Amino acid sequence: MKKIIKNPYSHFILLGLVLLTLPYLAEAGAIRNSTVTVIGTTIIYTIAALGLNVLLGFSGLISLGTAGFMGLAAYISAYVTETMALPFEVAVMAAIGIPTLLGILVGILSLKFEGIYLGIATLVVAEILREIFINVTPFTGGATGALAGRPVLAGTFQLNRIQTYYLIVVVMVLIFILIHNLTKGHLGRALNAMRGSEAAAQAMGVNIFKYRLIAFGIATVLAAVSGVLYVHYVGLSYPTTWNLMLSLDFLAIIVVGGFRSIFGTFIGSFIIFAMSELFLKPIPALANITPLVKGILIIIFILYYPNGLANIKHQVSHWLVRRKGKRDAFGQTKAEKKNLTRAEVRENDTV
Amino acid sequence: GNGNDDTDTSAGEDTGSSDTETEESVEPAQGITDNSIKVGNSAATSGALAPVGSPFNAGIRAYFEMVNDDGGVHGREIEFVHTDDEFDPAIGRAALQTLVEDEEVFALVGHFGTPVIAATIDDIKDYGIPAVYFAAGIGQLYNAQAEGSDRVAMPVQPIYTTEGEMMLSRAVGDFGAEKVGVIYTNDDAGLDMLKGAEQKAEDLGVELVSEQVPAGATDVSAAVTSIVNEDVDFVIGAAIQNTIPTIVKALVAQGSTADLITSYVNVDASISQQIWNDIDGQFDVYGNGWVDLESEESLESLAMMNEWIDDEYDNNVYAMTGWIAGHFFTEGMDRLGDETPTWEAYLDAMESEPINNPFGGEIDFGDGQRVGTQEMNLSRIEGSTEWVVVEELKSIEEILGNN
Amino acid sequence: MSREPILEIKNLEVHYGPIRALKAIDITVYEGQVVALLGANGAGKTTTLRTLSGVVKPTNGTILFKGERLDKLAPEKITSSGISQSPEGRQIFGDLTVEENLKIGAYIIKSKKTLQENFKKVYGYFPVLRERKNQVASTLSGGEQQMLAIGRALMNNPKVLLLDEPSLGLAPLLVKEILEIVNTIAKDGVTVVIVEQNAAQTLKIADYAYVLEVGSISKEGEASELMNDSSLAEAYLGTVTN
Amino acid sequence: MTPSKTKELALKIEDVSIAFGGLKAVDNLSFAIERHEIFGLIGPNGAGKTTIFNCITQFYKADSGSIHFINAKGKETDLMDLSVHEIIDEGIVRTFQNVELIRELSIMDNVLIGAHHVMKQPLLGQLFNRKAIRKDEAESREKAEKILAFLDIEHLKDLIAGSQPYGVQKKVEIARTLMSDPELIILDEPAAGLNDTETKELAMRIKQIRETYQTTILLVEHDMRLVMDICDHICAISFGKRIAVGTPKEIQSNPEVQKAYLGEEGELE
Amino acid sequence: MANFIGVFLRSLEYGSFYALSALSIILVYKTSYTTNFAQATLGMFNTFLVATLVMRQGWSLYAAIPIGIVSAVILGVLIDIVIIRRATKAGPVGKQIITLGLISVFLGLTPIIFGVDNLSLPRFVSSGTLTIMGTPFSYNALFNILFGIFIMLTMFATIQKTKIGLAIRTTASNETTARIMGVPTKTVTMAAWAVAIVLSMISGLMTAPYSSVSLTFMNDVQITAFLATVVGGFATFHGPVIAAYGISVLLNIFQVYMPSGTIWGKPLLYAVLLLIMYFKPYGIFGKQRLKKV
Ligand SMILES: Nc1ncnc2c1ncn2[C@@H]1O[C@H](COP(=O)(O)OP(=O)(O)OP(=O)(O)O)[C@@H](O)[C@H]1O
Ligand SMILES: Nc1ncnc2c1ncn2[C@@H]1O[C@H](COP(=O)(O)OP(=O)(O)OP(=O)(O)O)[C@@H](O)[C@H]1O
Ligand SMILES: [Mg+2]
Ligand SMILES: [Mg+2]
Repeated sequence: MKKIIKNPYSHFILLGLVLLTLPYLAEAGAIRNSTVTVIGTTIIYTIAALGLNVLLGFSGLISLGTAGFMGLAAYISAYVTETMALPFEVAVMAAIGIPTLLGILVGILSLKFEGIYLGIATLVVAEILREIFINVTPFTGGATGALAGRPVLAGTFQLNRIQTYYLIVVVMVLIFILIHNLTKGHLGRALNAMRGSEAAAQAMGVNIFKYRLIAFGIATVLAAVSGVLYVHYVGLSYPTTWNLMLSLDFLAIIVVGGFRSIFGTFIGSFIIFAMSELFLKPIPALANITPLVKGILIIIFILYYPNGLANIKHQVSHWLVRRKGKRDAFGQTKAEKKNLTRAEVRENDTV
Repeated sequence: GNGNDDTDTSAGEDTGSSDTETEESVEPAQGITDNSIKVGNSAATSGALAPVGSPFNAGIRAYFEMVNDDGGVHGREIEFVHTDDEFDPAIGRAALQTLVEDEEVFALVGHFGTPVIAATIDDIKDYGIPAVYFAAGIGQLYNAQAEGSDRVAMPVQPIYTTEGEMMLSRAVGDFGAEKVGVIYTNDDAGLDMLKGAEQKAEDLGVELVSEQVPAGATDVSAAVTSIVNEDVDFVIGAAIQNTIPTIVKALVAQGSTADLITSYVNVDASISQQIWNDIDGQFDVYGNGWVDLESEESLESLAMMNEWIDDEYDNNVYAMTGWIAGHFFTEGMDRLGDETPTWEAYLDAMESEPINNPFGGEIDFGDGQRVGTQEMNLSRIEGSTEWVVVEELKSIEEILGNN
Repeated sequence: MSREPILEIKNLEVHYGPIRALKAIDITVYEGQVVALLGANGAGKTTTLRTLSGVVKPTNGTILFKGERLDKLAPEKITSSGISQSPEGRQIFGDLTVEENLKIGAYIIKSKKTLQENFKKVYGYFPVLRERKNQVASTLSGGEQQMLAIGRALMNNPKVLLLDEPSLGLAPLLVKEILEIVNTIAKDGVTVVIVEQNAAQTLKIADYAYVLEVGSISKEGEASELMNDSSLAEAYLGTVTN
Repeated sequence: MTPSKTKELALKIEDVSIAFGGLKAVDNLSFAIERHEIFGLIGPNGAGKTTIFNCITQFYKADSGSIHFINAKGKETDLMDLSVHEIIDEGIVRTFQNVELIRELSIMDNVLIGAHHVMKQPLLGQLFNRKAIRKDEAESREKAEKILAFLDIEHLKDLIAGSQPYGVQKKVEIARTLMSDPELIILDEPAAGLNDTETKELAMRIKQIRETYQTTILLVEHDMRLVMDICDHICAISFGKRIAVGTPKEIQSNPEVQKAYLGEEGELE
Repeated sequence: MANFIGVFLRSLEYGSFYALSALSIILVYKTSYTTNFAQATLGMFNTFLVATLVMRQGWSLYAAIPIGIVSAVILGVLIDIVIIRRATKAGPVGKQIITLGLISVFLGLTPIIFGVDNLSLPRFVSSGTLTIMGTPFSYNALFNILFGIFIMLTMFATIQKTKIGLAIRTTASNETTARIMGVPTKTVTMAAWAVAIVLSMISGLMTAPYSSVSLTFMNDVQITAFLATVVGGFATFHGPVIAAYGISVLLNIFQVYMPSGTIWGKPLLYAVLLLIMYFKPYGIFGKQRLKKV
């Protein structure tokens, strides 16, 4: 039993199961039907943000182009399924493959850039993509955007809204598990080393070039998966969606949620994309000032949880241990020590 | 729309749409009780589009307040629910679901904004819920003969392509232009108007040059330079909201003298105020209109609206469009009389005869026509807050007939 | 040597979060003295200096500088009042040149003339810095960076100079030189508080010394006395035999 | 503890030069290190010691000269053909003058990075967390714990590296080098910031490392007690040039070294 | 030729807007070590204030501008004291997201305070056109170019001639140590925010008469300003300014003289900038930061 509780996979699966129950709760009238849709979109954004978290949180490389890559995948998938009328599976491959190649190309460029220079370089790439989205009308539908239907699996199973939602949850859990595997071991350490000290990383045999490419690769694959799910869930890829503000929202997710934390990414995504819809807008007094409230909350979260909301769990355990924990020679408990050092050491991040 | 065959059975079941499908049903559709009708919309009431979305919604609300004050429609008060969709298709799609499935509104009134409309139009058709008035003019809404579930969408505003055709027809029919320059924004409004203008130019065999500017751009001087260099007789400003003042001001600065026509969306004091001093008689600025502010009827409607709406939105065109949306919806309900208000019955009522626009003109949804406004008038800026109508409502054929 | 206390630390307590780095220590420094702070790794020496320069705020206790409360002042105010620090880990401005680093050390100096004199003085102590005045500081060798850090602290004519391990990474000859410089400065009336690992050499130039042990003062006394304290030598100073 | 009589060479530095702008940081420097010896490099500040380390580990590309490494199997490699991250594959690993740790990670995680090049894990295997990968990880952890215990810092392994005292951080760097099964360890001022007691302990550890891990050690240090105590051979340089090579005794009594570096009295006895 | 002169002069005018915004970004970057994404929004907010006074209260532009400056300064001081100063643990990316939060706050606040309608603003020089080699060019445009350059030169002189420049650089480089050196870093940071917001507002006041005062009217300017800071390099103050003018000229040349220029001119410009950035990754005027281990 204890083993199951400790196993991180079981946490992800548990989260997935909880999310899978939402449509039933909606049917039972316990939550709104639209809550399911909002959470579905939130999960989609979580996936792209998780890619950025691997890139920025682990590798220390910033990207302001996430939205561009996500959009590219959305357009490709819409084009392949709707205009070319090819199977969903083909669309998925094309929509992940092409942006990822482009992402790796940007990774090659990234060797030259650092910090904000890299941020703006990726922004420029995304802006070029956005001009393409608007102006290459035959491919993108131009200013009115590209429409897409819900996924048809294996050419026969047309998913409906709820089934598409299930698909999204399942994809999320799988991605969580895979990213957990990748980042908790060898690769994660190499990326961490690269961020912490490029010199030390190289001296320990980390090929910076290779790992930067891998980081960009992972980030774009996830942005692309997110884009594919988006276009088939929301039904439309609209060119102005894929702008700088969305890329900044992804950054906000991982800052608010917590660098290098998978659950943090989910929490952050919830704060940035679902909080307004589910909690603020339904309150009449706040309905008209949601942007203001959201902005203030973001600032407050960062001021009080500079390492992300994912760290609340440390704080809670800190608090619990403090009440009954043993104190060492310095009059501090083990948990306190851990938290404290975490808080004291400043993030060595870029930009 | 490519997603037409995307059927959403699971969603459809609990919405009450089935009521309308069983023939002899006497049950009213969702959102209707003996003394109330619930309708709603989602619109951008925050962010960059708020200057349009907020007054628009205020207009709808004001109209319903007026109706309710008068005892409602056949004893039923209209309840209007709204949620802010931030002009975001993802939020808009969830918002639609809130309205239809959770709030269980009877109809959508004043669906707002291209991305949201594009992302939800198929859902709306799948639900089978009537949607009266779309605050956008995308081509997807245009349907000369709607059948089946396509009937639910009832556009009132002009479709942008139609307007583009109209603008070019004006240039040729009213101003005798032989070479027309189009400065268009790279959003749906600009591109669709360009498309309309191009089609019409080809029909009429006049020369057309076009230059693009980003929507909301600050520097449009390059596009303007190119148009000025082409020595055109007439300029079409195919841009809405923020971008049109920028374009006009750049034309003035670069010494252009050709007259300009722009979209009905811009025919508002807030726009004339921004450019009147700059134009300074260098050329005339015209605008299409589908409401006629000078008729007795319009002035009465306007006075009525100003009475019911927040002072902040007095005389606001976007508020007027909201008012119109409210009117069109109510008209359909009114026509139902004592009949059980089902969706089917409502659609039939809307189609039964043309509906008058409180600000002039009328729309005919008969025979499945879903083409929006087809007649427009022409006004000119003659003061910082003054648009003066110089030509009455006319169809394209009538304008070109003048020629 | 005058018997006026220039710095009085009373009952000073410092926490890093729940970690108690200093536990109610008392230190008195008289004008013109060289006072050494000794102790093992993590004893709290750096913390003491950081509290003196205002970078760390004490949770309890007071610091008086010439009778005035210092512990509530911002670091830049403390520096302006005449206390200068060469911090642990050098903390040079890596993307600035050597000359700019020194100039910023003299930030509070208003007079152009004094500035020139100080440049001359520092370049006199460390000629290599003059040769490298346009080199970007991060590319200096470790020892050169250390010289820069010390030089920078000397640039604003301090009344009290706080040195945190000034000999770290310096070649033996230079270690001696640094200690001599400290001696010279002290003779000119500057009060010096010095933290050093190399206890034996430091005690040679110090007047008075404190030994810190996990945040408390375990011993204090005249430097000459401490040097001959064998228990101390074994416990903290390594086997220093001369 | 004396170097093996056969005098097998481990590292050959021949005529290496590097300049920064007009400054010749290393000037035609040559020296050679025998396998299994502790070799000290000393010299005044700015003499070029760190620079030559950077040249060996390819952080800098020397302008001229050659740097060859002969591994335990006798294979000779021209290090100048390699890039920085390939150096460790030859068995050469270093520490840094200014500690280079990942400050916000635990000591354990920092040490595990040292195993990067010995863990040849394919990406797909990691993705699916294959059994082999898990075994590999567990072994590395065990190894790291042993090394940390050897350096007396095992009890700190879960603490965050960045807030540890300098001395501990230096030990973590050494622990990290040991994870990679090195043949040659390059230490840049390992005793900086340590007090006399700690320095003595470090001296003992370095000797133990050579025995336990069968490595060659090259170090730069200004603490003469340490250098004279543990080095088999010492090379003294000044202004990038070699001024003397020899045993500690020879170096200590070399007048040129005394003048440039130690000071006339040769302060230790 | 006349045509080209016109294109060139107009580019210079817009260049001034971009350059002022770029300076604003650089000032904050150099003191708070963060990219201020709220630069445009804060400029917009204060421009709204001035426009409201002028359009709604009937003030003269010249009476309203000082109020705008006071408001910008107060805003800068407040943002620094209430937020930035407390965000010591947030790290650069965290601070960036704080500026994202500021965007949200001010986008929400502006309609509440100033109403939802877009406003317009008169020019500094209300009328008069001068003809330079056959191209019409307004006095206002000339004023914008000259005034922009004047402000920038004044700033450069202050930064160069006084210790302020060094104080700014050390604050960014290592705040704690800068304070030990006696640099009042808090004042430096606060002043930088205040001046930065004033600069944004001036950029806004110059831009607005050519477009309208809307929630997003400065977004375009901000993106170009970001490009300018990166192409010019964050290391210097003059680099981004020169880059801002350069980008403006290049963009207009592409748009006017290239076929389909108004459609593909901008993407082409972006591609060219990417290329420049690739070969000068620290900006045209920036030097590669050396790393020594
Ligand atoms: N920023 C910090 N966060 C948390 N704990 C700290 C911090 N700085 C110092 N400490 C702790 O405070 C105690 C005293 O540290 P201090 O740096 O003052 O010691 P020191 O005597 O200067 O040691 P050293 O000889 O290593 O320089 C140590 O336990 C150290 O781990
Ligand atoms: N990247 C660089 N650019 C310019 N000069 C450099 C660079 N790297 C090193 N130098 C210079 O080369 C010389 C040698 O530096 P190095 O770091 O090798 O000295 P070192 O012998 O290690 O000295 P220390 O004992 O002080 O650490 C120094 O004068 C240094 O300033
Ligand atoms: Mg210390
Ligand atoms: Mg060195």
